[in-house]
Amino acid sequence: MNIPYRLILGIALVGALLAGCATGPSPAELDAQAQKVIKTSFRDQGIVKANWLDQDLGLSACSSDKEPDPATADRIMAEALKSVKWPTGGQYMGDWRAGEKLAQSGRGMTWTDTSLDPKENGGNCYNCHQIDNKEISYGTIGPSLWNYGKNRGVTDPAAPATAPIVQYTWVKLWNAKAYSPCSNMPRFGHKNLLNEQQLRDIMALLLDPKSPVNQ
Amino acid sequence: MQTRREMMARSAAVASLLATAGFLPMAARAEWPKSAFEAKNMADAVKALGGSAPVESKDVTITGPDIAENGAVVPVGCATALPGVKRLLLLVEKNPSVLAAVFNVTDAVEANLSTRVKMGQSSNVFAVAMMGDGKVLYSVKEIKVTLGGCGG
Amino acid sequence: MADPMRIRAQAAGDKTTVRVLMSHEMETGLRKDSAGKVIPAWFIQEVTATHNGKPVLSADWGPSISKNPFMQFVVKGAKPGDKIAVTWVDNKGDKRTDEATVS
Amino acid sequence: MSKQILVGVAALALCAGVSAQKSTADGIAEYRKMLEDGNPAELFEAKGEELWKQKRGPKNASLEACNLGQGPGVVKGAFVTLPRYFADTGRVQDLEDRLVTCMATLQGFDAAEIAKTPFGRGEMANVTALATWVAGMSRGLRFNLPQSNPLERTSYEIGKRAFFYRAGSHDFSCASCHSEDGKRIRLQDLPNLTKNPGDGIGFAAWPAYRVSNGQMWSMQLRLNDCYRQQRFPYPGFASEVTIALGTYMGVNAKGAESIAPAIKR
Repeated sequence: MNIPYRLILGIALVGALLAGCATGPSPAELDAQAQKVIKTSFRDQGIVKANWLDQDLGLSACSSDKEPDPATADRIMAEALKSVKWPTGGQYMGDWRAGEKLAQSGRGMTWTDTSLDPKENGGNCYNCHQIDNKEISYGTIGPSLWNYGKNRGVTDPAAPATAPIVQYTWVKLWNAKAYSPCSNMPRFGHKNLLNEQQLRDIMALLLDPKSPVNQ
Repeated sequence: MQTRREMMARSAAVASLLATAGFLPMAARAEWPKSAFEAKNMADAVKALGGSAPVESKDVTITGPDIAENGAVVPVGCATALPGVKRLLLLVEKNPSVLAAVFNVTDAVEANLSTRVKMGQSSNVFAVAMMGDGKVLYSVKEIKVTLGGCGG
Repeated sequence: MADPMRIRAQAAGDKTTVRVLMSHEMETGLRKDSAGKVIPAWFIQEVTATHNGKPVLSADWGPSISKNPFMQFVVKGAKPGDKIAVTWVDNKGDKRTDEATVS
Repeated sequence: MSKQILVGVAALALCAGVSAQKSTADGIAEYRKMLEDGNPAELFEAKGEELWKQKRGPKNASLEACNLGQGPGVVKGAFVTLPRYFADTGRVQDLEDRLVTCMATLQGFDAAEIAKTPFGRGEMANVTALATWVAGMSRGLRFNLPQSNPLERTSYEIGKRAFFYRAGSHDFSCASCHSEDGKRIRLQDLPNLTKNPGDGIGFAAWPAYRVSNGQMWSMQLRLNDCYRQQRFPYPGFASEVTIALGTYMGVNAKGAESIAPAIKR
């Protein structure tokens, strides 16, 4: 039986070999069929429209169990970084209390919601991250953000020395794909999921030395 | 195991049997104790049921999880090994309706009952035993209710 | 007509553990529907249990009992073949009785 | 977990966090254990069994001649082989889609009308109850979906591609939450559905009674609500994408023991 051997070889090398020993449709044909199935299986419902299925470069390149090639990855990150809007008047920090409320809320943008206004949305943060360690109900898809500012030595978010970490955090919230092409994190600023003030409030939750996150 | 059709046919017969037998607990209680279910704390609920001031006691046990993954269904139980218990109560301190259940027990059942309650938030949960001699004993347990799911 | 209960009555020695599941909304009267209208209270208020026709337990419930309620109790002296019947009555006057045989 | 412990060793504060977390996990495990005895799904199983045997619909017939893939009227063992290819309809069908086919052909119901009915209402609620009972009849059996028909293999491949398809306002795919071991959303463990997540986990646990809203959730409703929270548009009932995802997860679950209908947060 040399079929398993050929299969292993196919996986180890390239898709072309694998296609050579498959009996059904080729991977490319399956890709096309899958696209068609996805397009025909969904419909508009409430605020959510069927065209939400459309993908940009980053999404289509990150829609398999394989990483995009390095050139594509670089392009995704460069485009993401270019998309970032910096806060008006260089004001990065809001109210950590409002930030905590946003972090707790997973609401918004589903077909049972009624408004596309970011004011109606939560940040979903605790779904994936530990933040204030007093909240025991937190997810683990993303890294822990407990002591986020403290661990990075932020004692005064306005001090010039902390500018790089403050700006990095803003970019991460605005468009996380600037640093990781297939990041699981929603692009809160870029996709208008949260407005500038809401992003400031989450910035404060993470970076304000008075925030419970940094105690 | 009988089929449900049989069960349904029987239910009417059972109901009429209970009616003709003069179902004692129902007759004795007259009606649902509305004022007890409207009480805002344990002492008032017990008072509305004709009981004295409750005293904490190790002889009453309250069972339940330390943490509930969802407040909509929280398994709780109340029990006592003391003889002469007439009623067992379950109460959730921070619920709009504090009193959840009153169990009127007889000698034919153990003073050990379980059910499931809703909890709007983390709260103390009380098990109360109202005794034949007029004593009212209770025990308390804190149950934490966590936020679950994506929240969308 | 309300859906049937599920009653399991299992004897071990001279004790029979009875587990009852009831099909009921147990609406508190505090919730609102999507249009903002209060959903009226609708919950089981009284539960009674008999062993071979003899009343052994009664309960008064409030709206804090969970939807599709569960109740467990232990009947002394019940033997396999005995009948355990449970009846509930809700605040709208609907009622339902079901019976199980102790196994 | 081992990674967490390593980090914990490096920072005392985190170490304390890990042990606190462990007691939370224990508490939740205890809570789940307490709920197992007396799963309200039983109420729906009973209703489903009655619906299967009852003469209903325009043709006043029962579903007892329905072929779920194991021959007419054979219910036991059917659940752990679905979705599969059916020659009479010429397509791969999951349990609910197949039940609707039987309700249409045997009882004379309008399949398109049922598919349009919201979950929990009318005949759709009956489909869910039927699916709950049929699933329960395979309790303890192990998943073994057939992949001999080319359309079954295509369904798997399409399901896999749909699983990784990222879109919607939040850029999520099924894989965003379900492609790694040991992850959670809030306190809910997330099964890794790209492989066999184990006995009674993931595909081997649905239909399930949902404690949070007191509803019986079929696999179609489970997928529907996943897509809602994924911020995707609305997947049609038994649409090709939902059946392909069922095939993908079901084939991956090969050998896993079914505990459906389960009880879930």
